[in-house]
Amino acid sequence: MSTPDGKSISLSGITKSWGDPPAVDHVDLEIAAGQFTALLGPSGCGKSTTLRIIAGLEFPDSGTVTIGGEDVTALPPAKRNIAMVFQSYALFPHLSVAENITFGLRTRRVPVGERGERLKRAADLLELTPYLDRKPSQLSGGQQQRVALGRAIIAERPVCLMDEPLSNLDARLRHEMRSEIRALQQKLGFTMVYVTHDQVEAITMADQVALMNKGHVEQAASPREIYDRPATVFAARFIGTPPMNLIPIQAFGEKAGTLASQNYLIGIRPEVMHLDADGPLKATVVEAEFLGSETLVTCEAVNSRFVVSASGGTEVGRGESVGIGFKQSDMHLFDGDKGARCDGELSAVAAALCG
Amino acid sequence: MSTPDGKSISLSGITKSWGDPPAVDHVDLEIAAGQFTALLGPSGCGKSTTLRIIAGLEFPDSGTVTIGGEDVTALPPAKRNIAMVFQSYALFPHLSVAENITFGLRTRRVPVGERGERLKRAADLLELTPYLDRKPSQLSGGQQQRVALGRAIIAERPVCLMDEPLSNLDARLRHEMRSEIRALQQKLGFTMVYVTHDQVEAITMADQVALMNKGHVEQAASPREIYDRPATVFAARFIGTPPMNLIPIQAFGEKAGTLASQNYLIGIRPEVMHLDADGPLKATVVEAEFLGSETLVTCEAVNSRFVVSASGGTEVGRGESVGIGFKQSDMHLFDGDKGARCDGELSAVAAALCG
Amino acid sequence: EDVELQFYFPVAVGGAAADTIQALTDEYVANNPSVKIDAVYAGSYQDTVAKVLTAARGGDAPQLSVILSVDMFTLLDEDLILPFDDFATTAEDKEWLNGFYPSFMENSRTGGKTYGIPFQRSTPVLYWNKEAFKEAGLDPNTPPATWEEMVSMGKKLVKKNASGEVERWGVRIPSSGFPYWLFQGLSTQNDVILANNDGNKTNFDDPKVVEALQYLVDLSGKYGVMAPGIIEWGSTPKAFFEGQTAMMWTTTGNLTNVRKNAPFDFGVGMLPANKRRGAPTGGGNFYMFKGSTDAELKAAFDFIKWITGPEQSAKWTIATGYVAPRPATWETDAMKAYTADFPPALVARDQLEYAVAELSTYENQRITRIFNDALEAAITGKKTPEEALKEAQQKADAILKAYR
Amino acid sequence: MTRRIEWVHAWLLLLPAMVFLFTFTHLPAVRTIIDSFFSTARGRRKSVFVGLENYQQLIDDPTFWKVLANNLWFALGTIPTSIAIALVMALWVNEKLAGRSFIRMAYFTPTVLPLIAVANIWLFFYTPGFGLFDQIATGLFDTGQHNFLGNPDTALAAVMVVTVWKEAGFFMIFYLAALQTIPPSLLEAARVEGAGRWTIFWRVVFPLLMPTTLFVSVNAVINSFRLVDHLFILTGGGPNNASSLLLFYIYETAFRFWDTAYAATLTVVLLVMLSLLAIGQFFLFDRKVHYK
Amino acid sequence: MIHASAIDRFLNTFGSWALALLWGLPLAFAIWTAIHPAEFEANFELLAPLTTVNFVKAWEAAPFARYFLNTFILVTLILACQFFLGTLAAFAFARFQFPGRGILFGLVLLQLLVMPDILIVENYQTMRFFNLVDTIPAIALPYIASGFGIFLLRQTFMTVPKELDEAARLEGASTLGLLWRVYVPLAKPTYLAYGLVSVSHHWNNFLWPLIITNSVETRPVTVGLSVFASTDSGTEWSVINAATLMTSAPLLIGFLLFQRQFVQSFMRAGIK
Ligand SMILES: Nc1ncnc2c1ncn2[C@@H]1O[C@H](COP(=O)(O)OP(=O)(O)OP(=O)(O)O)[C@@H](O)[C@H]1O
Ligand SMILES: Nc1ncnc2c1ncn2[C@@H]1O[C@H](COP(=O)(O)OP(=O)(O)OP(=O)(O)O)[C@@H](O)[C@H]1O
Ligand SMILES: [Mg+2]
Ligand SMILES: [Mg+2]
Repeated sequence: MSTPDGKSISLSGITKSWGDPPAVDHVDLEIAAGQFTALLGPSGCGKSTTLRIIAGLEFPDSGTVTIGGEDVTALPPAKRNIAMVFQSYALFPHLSVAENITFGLRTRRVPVGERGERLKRAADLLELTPYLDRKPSQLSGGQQQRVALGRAIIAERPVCLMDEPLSNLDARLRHEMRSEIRALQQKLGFTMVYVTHDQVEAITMADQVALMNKGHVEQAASPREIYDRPATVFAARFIGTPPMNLIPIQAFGEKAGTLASQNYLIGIRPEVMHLDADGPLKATVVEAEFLGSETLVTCEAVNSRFVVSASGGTEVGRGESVGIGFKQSDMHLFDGDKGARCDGELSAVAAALCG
Repeated sequence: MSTPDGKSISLSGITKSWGDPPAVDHVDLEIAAGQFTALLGPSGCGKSTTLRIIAGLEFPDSGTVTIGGEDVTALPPAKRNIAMVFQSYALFPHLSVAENITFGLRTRRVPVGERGERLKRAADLLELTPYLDRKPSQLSGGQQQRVALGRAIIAERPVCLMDEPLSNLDARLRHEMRSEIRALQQKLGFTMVYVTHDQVEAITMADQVALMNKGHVEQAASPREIYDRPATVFAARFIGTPPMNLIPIQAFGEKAGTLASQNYLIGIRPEVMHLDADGPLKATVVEAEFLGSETLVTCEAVNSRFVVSASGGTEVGRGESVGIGFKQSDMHLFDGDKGARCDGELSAVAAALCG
Repeated sequence: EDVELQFYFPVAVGGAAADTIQALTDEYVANNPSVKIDAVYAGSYQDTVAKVLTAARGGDAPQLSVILSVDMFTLLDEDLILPFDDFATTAEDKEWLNGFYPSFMENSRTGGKTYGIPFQRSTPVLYWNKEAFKEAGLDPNTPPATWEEMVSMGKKLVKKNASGEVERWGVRIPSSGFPYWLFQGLSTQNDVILANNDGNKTNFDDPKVVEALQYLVDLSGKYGVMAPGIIEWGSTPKAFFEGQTAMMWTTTGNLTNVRKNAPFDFGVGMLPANKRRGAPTGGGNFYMFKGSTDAELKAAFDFIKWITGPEQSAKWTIATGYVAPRPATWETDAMKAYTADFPPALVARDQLEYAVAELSTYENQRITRIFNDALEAAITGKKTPEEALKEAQQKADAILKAYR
Repeated sequence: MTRRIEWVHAWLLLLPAMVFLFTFTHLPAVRTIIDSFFSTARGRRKSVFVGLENYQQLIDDPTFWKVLANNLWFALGTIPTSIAIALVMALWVNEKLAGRSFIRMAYFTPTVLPLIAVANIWLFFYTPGFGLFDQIATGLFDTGQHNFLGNPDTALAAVMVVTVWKEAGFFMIFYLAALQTIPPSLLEAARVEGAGRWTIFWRVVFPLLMPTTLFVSVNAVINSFRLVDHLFILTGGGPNNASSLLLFYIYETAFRFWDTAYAATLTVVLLVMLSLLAIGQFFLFDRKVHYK
Repeated sequence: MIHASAIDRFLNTFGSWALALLWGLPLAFAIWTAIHPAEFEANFELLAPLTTVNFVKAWEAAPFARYFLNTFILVTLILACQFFLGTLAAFAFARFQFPGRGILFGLVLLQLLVMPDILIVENYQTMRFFNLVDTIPAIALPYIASGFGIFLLRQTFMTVPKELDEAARLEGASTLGLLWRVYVPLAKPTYLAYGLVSVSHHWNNFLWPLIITNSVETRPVTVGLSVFASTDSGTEWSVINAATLMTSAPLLIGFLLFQRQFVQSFMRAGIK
């Protein structure tokens, strides 16, 4: 499959509201050509709206959208040369699967022969070959979503937008599709903007994750960066399964010393904590949840709860007292009032607690 | 909230087909009263259909359904005293959120006062309080699904059926809802049948997981059992993220010896494998994927690929040769032809390979 | 020089009429190659007027058309039609013009000019069921000759079942749609005319009219020989065939129908007399329209003259049952053979002697509507005959004032 | 989305239809309104401006008031009945009942048969004595003859029966189409919630059919002023105008009395009334019944 | 649709049949009289002799073969134009925002109210002006822009999910492409329903065709039918019903054949 190279996308000062609060609120975002960007965030945070503004399906109240350096803020969707997969599939109920997938090719008068070939490849890839003659209503939810995916993939546009395309697929297929989409995107080189509320998807697939919350972008960075150095309390809480524990400094008891007067939150990921009777943190086991490869132990210390990810075979009883250890370098520090990361004071705090 | 106790459900010999192959094929399933059973399986395997047969929305071609010991095969849904959450939400577009949630209470003439109280509790639980007066079309996808959930929860029936109720929620909310649904179910004691294609959901929530494939039940057992002793190759491949590696015995090279003439598959979970130059398995690194808390290393040995879950910080280069180690007790053995587990020969094979 | 004529005609007695007109037209055209006639079937009488007037207002009137004789004043009022006298220049033409039954001409002349040529004309007659007469002990060959006889014979003819419900009525005088027409039979018999010759004055509240209406009302009320309420015109023949009534008043146009469908022996007679014999005429005349060239009009005149000629008009009468409008027609061999075979056909002709013009005035449809409403109100007992007619006369006066 | 290019597209799309609408509906209608302020042109008397004289005549015309009242009764009697029957029909036909095709066919025939012919058939049904209704009534109860059409007290009702019969099948089609678009999962959800047929109908199906009900009722209102063909055959408006309706009266005035000016005046009244009713109905409810 | 118990089911079946029989009565009567001699118009004897004379008589009364052809051309022409004009206009009203939208839509609705019969004289003049009197297009023209059709299609178009529209736009569909490839197929049930209504209405329309046409080559079947409908000599039910059956047979048969597709098209168009 040949394709034009991806194009860069840039949003600046995008605001859109239907009421109060705005659905999208002064969003600035730079997406490099050929880059895979995931819009990640909780339900209702404005991901779909942002995507639709890029597509031209909504017009922003203010701000500009440029694609490939060209200001497209006022262009209709058809002129923006993008492909899109909708959250609700948006399959044409009167067309067969094959016709749905090749819809765009037909509108652009791609010759029948080429259409057939591209259809075959897309259908094979998506395991849809046996269903090509069916109508969407005769497919299961997952199959429907794959058809929608097919329609976007086959278009080979420089920009592809996807709105939670995998949310109805089962784990195996989702895992496969994740790699396939990613591989396709890299091979064809188009720019991808991908909406998801699944952080695993975002982290595994994206070059850049734009984490959204209440209409604005909390942090836009590479997955590793966002995982290693969450910029805000919200980012820390949102990324990771289970997410990073944010433990008020007071939970460390005496160790906190004078720091206890500050509203500091200590961030430590569950997977870097271990049960260690000598650890700096003393707590009581509240619950242990077996997950197969690991066991999540929920602990409580001075009214704050946190989770420790222990190995699958660990057996701890409810109410047991445990000590928890972690490396000083795995600590993060946040200002509980501002919600922002404060790296400056980190070493001092770390020293006080673990020292 | 008060509730009648849960009722047991039993399916025997249930078959339903719209064409070939049947959507549901001779399914037998026992669900104890008050138990949480997850129907898990890939897209199109017949989960929704099975659930709809329990609900009475489809009638099986053959077989019987009993609820609480009573044969309900021919009863209409209303007489089965069940609650249900639909995959497509099935919200009434002309009713407000509040009216949608209390729909069932009104049909059963629950007094206004009680209705209001129960609504309030359900809405608080589902974070829907600000939206009670909106119409479903004014909600985001996730909000809509929560309304559907509310409608089922408020009903307090002895049996509750849910068809992928969380698939459109973001990770945080999904995680919370998972615990909440589970807690509610345990508190109220109703019997839950829960369709999902997300194995994490199934494993963390369910007392019993019924793993389905192509219309039949592959294995119905507790999550631990299904994780620890997958009964079939399908179950082994389906459960676990990433799933269990199934490595043909030939990949072990000379170690396989005469066993190499048999079509044995050695099952080992990625998380119990570790990079170990002395390990019994020699392989080449194909790819390494950073996932935050872990790094998935894909390796290849004699044309078969498998994944090793290494710790987050591991750095290996593509093409590097590695040895892989694992404990003998973590091995599973399957007959590649029949697809079934063969514990009988396990010790002999294990001895040969690791010995 | 070739001329092309448009000729609209209505059909009120079923499909055969249209074929006959077409056949006659074709015959004429065959004999006069310079004339082309486009004979256009134009629906019912009502539809035909509508079509002519619409076309005329659109500037597209036909050259000739058959339209109800009573619409003459309306057409005059619209200034659409031409007097035939201007074309009847030769002596032969004049003789032709004077060769129609005078009672038919009453509706065709006004102000000393002839605007309509009788063609598709009819008159009501009395049909009776001879078997029913026999059953009631009456002479099957003698119909009632007077109003009194109609009542007394009618009483004998009424048949009731065990529970006292009427199974057969004595007589049936339809009153739906255009009740004035058959009522005009009664009023004429009571020796009164309903409107003057100039079409601008009516006599609705004349005591003799009231008396006639009272008689009609009494037929179902006091005497109980006729079904109460409005009696449908369309289902009257059927009711007669079904033995629901022993006598019926209806048009001669029904002769063929009754002859074919009555499952019993029947008789046809003149309407009964009171102060005198009497019946209205009815049906359609030929009209010629303004806005055509002289050549066209000349050809149209010639065609009308031809088609009302004895041979042609005999064919027409035999095919449809309409009353041939000229004595000469009755003298043709074809007619003689026909009447010899079916003597009842002569009744209508004989009755013409007593016939009068059908009610016709300026704004004719509106005036008859007013009169119909009054009749219906009286028949259904909503008003007394006197009240109803007085009111009708007032309304009619209000409209006709403008034409005096 | 209110951009210039959109306007142009929209207007281009509308242009062909609008040209024909204007040529054959609006311009003639405007001329009709103008005519209502002039006297009728007769061949010998030219049409002259008479101001509101025609309207004065209308107010003084007892027949007008009579037919107007008749028409209101007619509307009241036929609109709810035909809509209710249509809905019931659609619900029945939408279910898998035995002989569904036949039933659907039977309900729909009135829409297909020409009204003049049908009116003649009903004329037979209503005929006293040997008409079908009297035959049945006599056969079953031994009652006497009923002159439904010839009696001023029953004529209008008899005409209404024919109208309902004619209309219901027509409206059924629209309800049927709407019923088919209701997502089955909504009905399933309601069933699971324990709602019976009655509740499902009133709380789910009926509200979801509201847009169709609006559409159908607008049409029913219009038709109640428009369906008069059968009057020509059944009663001719009689006896004594007992069953005459406004449009029938207009028709008579225009095409029997040829009083075009007065007919135009009556038409204007009819149009104003219908506009108020139908367009009002539409704009009032359109917003409320669309949820999407 | 709604699950029914056995009794419920029985009552419904019974009710629907009763109503169907009642509704089918006039047609049944028409068939009865048409195939029996006239004396059985009011006598429903089981063993009454059958006859075809009524049909023969009806058929011979007018050049029906030609009239059928005219009617067929007429309804096809009207329907095609109505679909075309109605679709374009309805689409504009359903999915575009533009100044004058409310007023124009009001004007369209107005056409629902204006009785074309009342405008006959004016329209005749227009036809004469265009020199179209006595042509089939003249019968069709006043009806081809149908307020009813535009209104109906607009309602349907408004129910098309917005995402489908958006998906097609993104795929590069032009305005007309979008209309033709997405909206029209999705509105198929409406087209069918409307088509049926329009065809049966114009098949049976009488007065305007009578007035605007003069020749056999242009007149529709209803004009032939009217020969029997209005008679001085009483209603002949047997012949008029034979003629009615003859003229409406294509419609009745069409509906019988179509109704399966009718229902199927609903199914196909319905989004599950
Ligand atoms: N057309 C609309 N009219 C009014 N409000 C809207 C509309 N579309 C979205 N909203 C509101 O805007 C906010 C953001 O919606 P959006 O669909 O972008 O969320 P999202 O991040 O995609 O959520 P989800 O993960 O649930 O799909 C929500 O509160 C939603 O209710
Ligand atoms: N009404 C129907 N008519 C025809 N086939 C159907 C129907 N419903 C389901 N099927 C078929 O039956 C099979 C099982 O469908 P089902 O909806 O139960 O799958 P599922 O396990 O719920 O899948 P998913 O996770 O994608 O929702 C599928 O192949 C589907 O295409
Ligand atoms: Mg979204
Ligand atoms: Mg499913």
